[in-house]
Amino acid sequence: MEGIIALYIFMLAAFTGYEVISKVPVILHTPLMSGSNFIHGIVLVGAMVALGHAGSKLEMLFGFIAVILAAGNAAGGYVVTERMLEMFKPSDKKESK
Amino acid sequence: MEGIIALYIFMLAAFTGYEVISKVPVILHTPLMSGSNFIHGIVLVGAMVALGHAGSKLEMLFGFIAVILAAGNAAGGYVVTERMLEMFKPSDKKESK
Amino acid sequence: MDFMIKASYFIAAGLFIYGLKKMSSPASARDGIVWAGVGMILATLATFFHESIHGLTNYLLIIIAIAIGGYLAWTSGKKVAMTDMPQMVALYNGMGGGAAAAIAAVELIQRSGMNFTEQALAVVGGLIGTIAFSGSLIAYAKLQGIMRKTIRFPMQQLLNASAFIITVILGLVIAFSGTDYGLGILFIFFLLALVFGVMMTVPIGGADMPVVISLFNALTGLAVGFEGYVLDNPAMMIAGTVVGSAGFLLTQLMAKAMNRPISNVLFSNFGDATGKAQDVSGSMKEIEASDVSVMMAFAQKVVIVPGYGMAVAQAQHKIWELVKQLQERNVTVKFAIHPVAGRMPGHMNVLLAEAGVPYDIIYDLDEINEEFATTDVTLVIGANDVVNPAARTDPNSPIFGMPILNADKSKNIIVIKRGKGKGFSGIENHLFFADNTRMLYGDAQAVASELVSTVKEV
Amino acid sequence: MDFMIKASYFIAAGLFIYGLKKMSSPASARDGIVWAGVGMILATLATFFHESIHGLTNYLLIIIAIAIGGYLAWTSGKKVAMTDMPQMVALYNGMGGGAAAAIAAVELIQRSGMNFTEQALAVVGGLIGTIAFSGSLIAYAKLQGIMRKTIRFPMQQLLNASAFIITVILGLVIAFSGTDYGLGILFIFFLLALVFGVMMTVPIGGADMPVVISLFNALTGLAVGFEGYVLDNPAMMIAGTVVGSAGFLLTQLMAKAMNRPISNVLFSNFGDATGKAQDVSGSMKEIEASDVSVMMAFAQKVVIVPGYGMAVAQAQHKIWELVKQLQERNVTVKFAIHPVAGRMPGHMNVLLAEAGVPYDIIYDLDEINEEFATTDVTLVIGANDVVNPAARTDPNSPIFGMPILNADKSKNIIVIKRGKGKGFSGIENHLFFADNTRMLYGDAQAVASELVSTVKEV
Amino acid sequence: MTLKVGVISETAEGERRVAIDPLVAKKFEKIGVSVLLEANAGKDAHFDDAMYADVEVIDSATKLSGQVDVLIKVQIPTVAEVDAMQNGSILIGTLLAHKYPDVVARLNEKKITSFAMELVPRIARAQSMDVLSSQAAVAGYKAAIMGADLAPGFFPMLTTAAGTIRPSKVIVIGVGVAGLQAIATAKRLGAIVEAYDVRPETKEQIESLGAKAIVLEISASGEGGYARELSDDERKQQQQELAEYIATADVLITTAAVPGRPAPKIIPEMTVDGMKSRAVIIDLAAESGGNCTLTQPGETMTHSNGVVIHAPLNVASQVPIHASEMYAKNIFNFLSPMIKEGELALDFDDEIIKTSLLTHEGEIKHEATRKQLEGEA
Amino acid sequence: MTLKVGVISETAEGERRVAIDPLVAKKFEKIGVSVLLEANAGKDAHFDDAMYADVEVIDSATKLSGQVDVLIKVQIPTVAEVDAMQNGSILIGTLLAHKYPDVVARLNEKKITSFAMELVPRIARAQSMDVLSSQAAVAGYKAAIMGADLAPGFFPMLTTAAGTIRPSKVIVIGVGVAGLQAIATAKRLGAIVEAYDVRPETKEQIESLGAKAIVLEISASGEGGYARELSDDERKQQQQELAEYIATADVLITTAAVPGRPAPKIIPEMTVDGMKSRAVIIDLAAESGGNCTLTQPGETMTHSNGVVIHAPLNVASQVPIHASEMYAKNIFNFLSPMIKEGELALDFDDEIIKTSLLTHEGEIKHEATRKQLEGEA
Ligand SMILES: NC(=O)c1ccc[n+]([C@@H]2O[C@H](COP(=O)([O-])OP(=O)(O)OC[C@H]3O[C@@H](n4cnc5c(N)ncnc54)[C@H](OP(=O)(O)O)[C@@H]3O)[C@@H](O)[C@H]2O)c1
Ligand SMILES: NC(=O)c1ccc[n+]([C@@H]2O[C@H](COP(=O)([O-])OP(=O)(O)OC[C@H]3O[C@@H](n4cnc5c(N)ncnc54)[C@H](OP(=O)(O)O)[C@@H]3O)[C@@H](O)[C@H]2O)c1
Ligand SMILES: NC(=O)c1ccc[n+]([C@@H]2O[C@H](COP(=O)([O-])OP(=O)(O)OC[C@H]3O[C@@H](n4cnc5c(N)ncnc54)[C@H](O)[C@@H]3O)[C@@H](O)[C@H]2O)c1
Ligand SMILES: NC(=O)c1ccc[n+]([C@@H]2O[C@H](COP(=O)([O-])OP(=O)(O)OC[C@H]3O[C@@H](n4cnc5c(N)ncnc54)[C@H](O)[C@@H]3O)[C@@H](O)[C@H]2O)c1
Repeated sequence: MEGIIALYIFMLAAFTGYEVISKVPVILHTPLMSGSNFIHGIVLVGAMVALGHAGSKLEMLFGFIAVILAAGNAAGGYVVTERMLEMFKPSDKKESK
Repeated sequence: MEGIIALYIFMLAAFTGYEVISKVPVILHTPLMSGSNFIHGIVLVGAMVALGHAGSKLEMLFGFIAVILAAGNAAGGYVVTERMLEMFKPSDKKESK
Repeated sequence: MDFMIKASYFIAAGLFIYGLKKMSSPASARDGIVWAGVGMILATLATFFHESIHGLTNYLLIIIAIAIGGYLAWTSGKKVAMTDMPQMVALYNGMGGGAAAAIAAVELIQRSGMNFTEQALAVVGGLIGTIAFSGSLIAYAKLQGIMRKTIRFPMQQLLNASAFIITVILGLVIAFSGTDYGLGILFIFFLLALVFGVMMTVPIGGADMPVVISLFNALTGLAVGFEGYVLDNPAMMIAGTVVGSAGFLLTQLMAKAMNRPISNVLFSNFGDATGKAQDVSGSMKEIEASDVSVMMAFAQKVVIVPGYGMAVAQAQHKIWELVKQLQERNVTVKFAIHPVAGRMPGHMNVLLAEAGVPYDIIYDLDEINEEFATTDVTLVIGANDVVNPAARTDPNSPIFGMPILNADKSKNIIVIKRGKGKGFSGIENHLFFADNTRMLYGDAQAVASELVSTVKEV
Repeated sequence: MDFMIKASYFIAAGLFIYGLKKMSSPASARDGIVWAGVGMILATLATFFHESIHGLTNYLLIIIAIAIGGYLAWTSGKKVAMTDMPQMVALYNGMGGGAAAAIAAVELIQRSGMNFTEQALAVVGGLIGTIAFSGSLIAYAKLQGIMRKTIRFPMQQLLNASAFIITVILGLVIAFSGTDYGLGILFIFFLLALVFGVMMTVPIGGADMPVVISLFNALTGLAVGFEGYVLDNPAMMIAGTVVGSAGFLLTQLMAKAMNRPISNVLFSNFGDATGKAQDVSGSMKEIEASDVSVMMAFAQKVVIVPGYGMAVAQAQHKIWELVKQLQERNVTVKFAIHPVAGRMPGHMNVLLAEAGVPYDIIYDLDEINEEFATTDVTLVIGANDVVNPAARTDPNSPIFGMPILNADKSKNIIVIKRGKGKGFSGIENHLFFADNTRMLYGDAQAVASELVSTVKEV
Repeated sequence: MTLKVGVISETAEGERRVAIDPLVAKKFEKIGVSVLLEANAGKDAHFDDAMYADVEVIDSATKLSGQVDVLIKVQIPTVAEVDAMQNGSILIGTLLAHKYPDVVARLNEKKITSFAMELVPRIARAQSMDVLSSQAAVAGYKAAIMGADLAPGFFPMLTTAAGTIRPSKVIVIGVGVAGLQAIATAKRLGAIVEAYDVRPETKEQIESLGAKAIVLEISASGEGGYARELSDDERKQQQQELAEYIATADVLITTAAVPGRPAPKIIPEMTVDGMKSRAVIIDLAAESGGNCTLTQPGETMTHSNGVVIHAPLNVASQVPIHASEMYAKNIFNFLSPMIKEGELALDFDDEIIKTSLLTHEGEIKHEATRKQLEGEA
Repeated sequence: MTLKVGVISETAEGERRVAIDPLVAKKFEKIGVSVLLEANAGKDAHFDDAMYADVEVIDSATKLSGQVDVLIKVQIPTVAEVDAMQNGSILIGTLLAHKYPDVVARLNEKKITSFAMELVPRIARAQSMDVLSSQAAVAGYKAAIMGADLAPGFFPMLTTAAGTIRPSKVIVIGVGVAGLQAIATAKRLGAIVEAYDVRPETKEQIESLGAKAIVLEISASGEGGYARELSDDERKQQQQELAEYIATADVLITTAAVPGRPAPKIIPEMTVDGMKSRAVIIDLAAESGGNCTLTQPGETMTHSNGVVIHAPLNVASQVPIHASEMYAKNIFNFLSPMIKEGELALDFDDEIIKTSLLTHEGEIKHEATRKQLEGEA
């Protein structure tokens, strides 16, 4: 990919991340941290590719580690976030609008 | 540019535009419309390129028209927006915290 | 050089987003346009060094064109009256759409080796840009009073739809035929698009024009974004798309503020306010609490007119909280108590005292009636009869002759009530239909809480 | 196929953004994580068809690795106690950072024909990812209680800085040397990065860990984004960058909520809460309004003890507003009035009546003292002597023998006062030092407003 | 010659009000009317003669009455006072014609044009002339104050080192202008307030003051915002249902009235018997006979079980300053529209004038009064 | 044998309180003390004998006094009442010894152990026994109600069709317990309230009730929460500065007192002369001579310029129910710690007992009183 185009994407993505968070209430800080932790679990995709085209044993080793870690990131991130967000279940209590 | 990359850019930009506007108060509707009108004045850049690499007379004619119109868009859009926003001049009023 | 140009475009794109973001908050809006302006200048200057520009003639033409277009727009924009702003926006927006269309035309005429995606987007951008162009000009003409009539005839929508479909088919033909299309078909394509833009706009009434202009603005943005792809210019892509998406959202918000779906504005031919404004009955226009908050927060002077509804809702504490917040922002706030507001002498006094409102910001009718003319926002809370102008104007009204609070004289009037309930005397209130009145529906206490929390956020 | 994969990535990226957006509002947060999860699954499945994956072994390895990592993380995440969540986030985040670093390692070992930008970003991503990895693991160890000591020694910061600089220099060497670098230097580079991550984290105290974890989270995001570029994977680029930028903002917000600049958290070694809590004399522990709001909003029963400070601050209206909000959430709220609260008989009654508090939720000492034991949160507002346990326990105290409100018997006590001011009788109050007491400093009216607005957001 | 408006001292016993206060006097001067004032007419309302700027102060009421075009009074004049007036001049006041037929007869004889303020119709435009409302507001406020003063206990709740005092309960019967004001004032003082009226629309009004409405099964709304009279059976049912509530009251304020009729007897002796010994009844309806059967208008008596029944007359007069100010303002709002460029210009088709006109050019214009007088003759 | 506590009717003129209310009587029974009550002792406070459950009602005060261990009174007994008591028994009441030396002498002769409630020290633990505070709170409330009742105008602001009524201004001088309560009550009624006290810490207290503090240049805080007396010069300066504020008042409530001394004369005739004719002064300090030089304790008089000066005595007695309840509670809180398992167990080292003890075993324990009596002897 052309570097400048990547730059555009980085800029837009950064702006998007900033905007999405900027109005968040304090009680969501921790769940959001956890949620975004899950999202960078997409590194799994990269790890799969890296392991997938690994040639040498060393590469394979690192690739294997990468996938394990990445899978842990994704799976663990999801579970933990889901559990934290359980308390925001729409209950009988009135939602703040 | 690769089409899929363009799609990413379109998506991110669209999301950005949406986010930026989504919490805007009614009194800013018109100024914002005007401001975004100014921003698509960037078409001037394209018009310049189009006229710049125009070959035939017809192309030149359309290119010339394009630049005039685009320049009008940019210049007019700026002036009008600036004037509308004058009423939001920071006065002696306290800023919200 | 190429890198510098690209960097400039990159920075410009960033500045546009940044500027737009700033423009979306009242406190920073003015900075926003300036930053966006800086981006524009940077991008324009950089483009002079663009590799694909060649030939002195072309350079000269560019400079001349910029000078002409820029000068005319700048001067006209400078001297136009504030009340004529909307049509100027329409005009400049139309120019942008036209420019995008002209770029498409140049590229399509030149057949400059585009791949399919590029060619298709050139066509789509050209179509959209052209519609935005001619449509905006019509909108301009209508608002400017050049074109007074709202043309409507039977089967109009059918005709419009046919025109649109034919144009789209032509576009498809061009897009799919590689470089095999002739100039003729191109000409017809653009012509039809122009005509369609005119046709879809003429039946729409003046009051709906802002919504329509916003829509065209979004369309122009899209067109610019697409042409940006054709020219491989990410700054145009981003700026155009951002404006496009922001513009669509804005259109929706504006339509909502008028309490109508967009489709209704565009197709039903219902919203003909030119006709309507002359119609005495008028309509009640709703408003959101958050917008009222912004209005009040940036006002110099706010007058609050409480009535029986405030008492019924027991909203006095909330209202006083709201007032304290406004005062913190240096807004002058006064309470205007009508002699017979409520259901007993001094009803409002009792409630305001209960809430702790100090006496020195409470004014009675004689003291405050002169002041409405210099009031930015009058907030009417559950009052009805006591602000009913019929008492002054309509000799047949049962309340004729009763002195009323001249809320109608102030610049903006916000009325809080639950619905269409009448007051004690059971008559209609024309104040609610006035141009500068907005209705904020809901129980006074609930609405007041909402105002309290939204003012905090302004 | 290629198109399908790309399309899946595209959709996944969109879903991530959409999910994150939903997660930023309490009402929709739960949907958010689900949508993001859908994106993740889509992207993962699509990747199995990725062209660059070759060889059955590799496929098998991938599946095994996913199974191991996924299973362990999933089960551990499921069964961990709610109170241990923060360290789990640290752990998983460290894994993500490690994965990014490992990817970098693979690519750098493989020397897979990267151009300069790619190679540079691979190095940077590797560096950041490694730091996030080891740092997060230390954070995990600290919170989990595996590593109890906060290691500090003189010149520590200087040492850390040196380590960092050396690592960066090595990285530069690798990035600039094309394919000419040896495995050795790569090894040292990663090792140093690992060490630095540990070194920068060990001196930070447990109380500051959430901020640090958030920072590492942002770093992991960045690393993922950079490796995404290396692998030409826009979904990774976008997801990583979004998380990176959101994470930095979040870090800042969290530090601000603790009333400290980030630099202070990272470098000053100031925030050592472990050491503090063991101090026997007891200390006053501060708390944020927003946390008090959450406590109260999710409580069954809240008792409010107003005192002279509420009168001085004239906070009664705000307090009543707060109570109404809690009531709306089905929290039982009672006011406990001490016979001599304030400065005159019935002082509190007058104020509460003014605010409109109905009599039936106002209780006097005899009626309510039994109830404190079953109270989740007792909110003491500008009261001091009337909740001073010394009256029961310390025969030498001037207030010994005075009946007091047994606020100290309740599960949590929140005390609102401006500072360390004494009450009427001028004596210390041990209640303020109790384990289950938290101090919420500020003028009672200002604090009450803050509570009102933060309760709304819960 | 400018129009002359005159004000003389009120001679009725206990009457402390005056028909025009200094502010309104000035307003009259401003529209070109000269005001004549009997010396010390405003003294009881704390308006010294000196406070009336530009007013001609005249020693004797007789002298004054003989030279004014319009004589303004609070209460109906005596026959002697009427005698002192010019033939054909105008009289404005609260005339309560049915109570004083002889005065009306004399007014008629002297061809005096007399307006009874209590007859002003209750239309929106005339609200500012409505003396019934303005004086009732004063009375309602005062009733609550009297209740607090006579009660042997506190109104508000008070948590003190010497125990917690429970708030008093105040019950208001009859929620017209006076009743609402009494509710508001008692609430302010911290009492628990409940109120009852036969008209169902009062429920919302009671609640709009933060008090609790007592809802019985009986309704009796009549025309024009007034209540209609109840049938005997209905009244009995009302009494019984109410008695249960009233038994819990510490202070009972009754204001129920039906215009032109004796006040409904809502509180029979039995109900009083059921009340607490500490209870106090303020019967504002005393003027028209009282809502309580035990009420002795103008007296304060203690019932056998200790309940004090206070039945004050002319309560507004006990807050003479503001009662006078409001009365004067009512009069001004009534009279000033009839004055065009300093001259009287009566439009006898105007609803307000038509309805409030008692006698004019030797005719009794008010139906009920004419019938009453003719019946007599 | 169980301890017997007796309560007899108050005989002082106008006194409506009773020393024990039914609730406290029950509390006494609960801790094993039997209560004897003179028939109808609580009648004026609306406590019928029947309301006292399990209490022995006795017809004659003399008979009763002769058989109780502890006699409880509100005010000091007469010499005759003391005579009826058993030798060596206990008396509790507000004894104001310096005013009644003969009674004290007789108590001493009969070796009666007497406690003067007004001498209970103002320490935190004794707040619940503080009769000065509890009765002052009642008086402060009542003063504001009296002010509202006597004032010829409205307290609150009222915007009506008949004009806007401006709120009254109430000024409170002396911001102790009674003053604060008066401020709170007047504010509730909607008046604009300003207040003044020599002790500077009252400023914050005044503001904590939402009223405005008047700040002069003079300060006079003394020890133990009481005020010290001012020098002549200081007093003059105070008077002058205050007079300007007072001139704007519609109701003036004065409660300034210096314990054991005549009330400071803060309002000289000159100040009253400067007041509005409609103004009303409620001089709560009348008991100790009044804060106004014109005050005639127990009387209501009208000054030459129309200002009404109301100087009620024993105001708490006008709210007899709650004043009695609070007094009784105070007594209970005072007496019950001395009772261990139904027996009296006096700890004469206890600060409260020591300080409030007037006579004991034939000795006058209160310094000032002894000096006064010995000086006499
Ligand atoms: N002051 C007196 O002495 C007195 C005595 C008798 C009669 N009046 C008469 O009463 C009238 C007073 O005028 P006004 O303007 O105060 O009141 P109004 O004309 O009676 O109007 C009150 C308005 O409040 C709205 N409302 C009611 N409850 C509400 C709630 N909970 N939240 C929000 N809005 C609510 C109603 O509309 P929705 O139903 O749509 O919400 C209604 O239109 C005059 O006509 C006067 O003549 C006065
Ligand atoms: N009720 C009576 O009749 C009466 C009469 C006389 C004396 N007293 C005595 O008064 C005391 C009453 O006890 P209490 O607990 O009500 O009050 P307190 O013991 O006097 O304590 C009041 C507390 O409120 C805080 N405060 C003051 N202004 C504030 C503001 N604007 N915002 C937030 N906090 C504020 C002060 O701490 P900061 O300065 O740190 O903020 C202070 O510690 C008792 O000792 C009682 O004996 C009572
Ligand atoms: N249109 C106007 O502008 C205007 C002006 C003034 C008053 N009003 C309305 O007129 C109403 C009556 O005014 P008013 O105060 O002069 O009334 P009033 O003095 O004639 O009567 C007082 C109240 O007694 C009630 N009552 C009568 N019989 C009763 C019974 N048997 N039991 C219980 N209650 C009984 C009546 O319903 C009335 O509310 C007011 O509520 C007011 O809203 C309207
Ligand atoms: N420690 C306790 O628990 C406790 C108990 C009760 C009262 N107190 C305190 O004692 C104080 C006095 O109580 P009190 O009401 O019995 O006092 P009080 O009746 O003796 O005096 C009333 C007020 O008059 C003021 N005063 C005296 N001379 C004055 C002058 N020349 N000008 C203006 N004001 C003057 C005094 O400052 C006092 O506030 C109260 O403020 C209260 O806070 C404390």
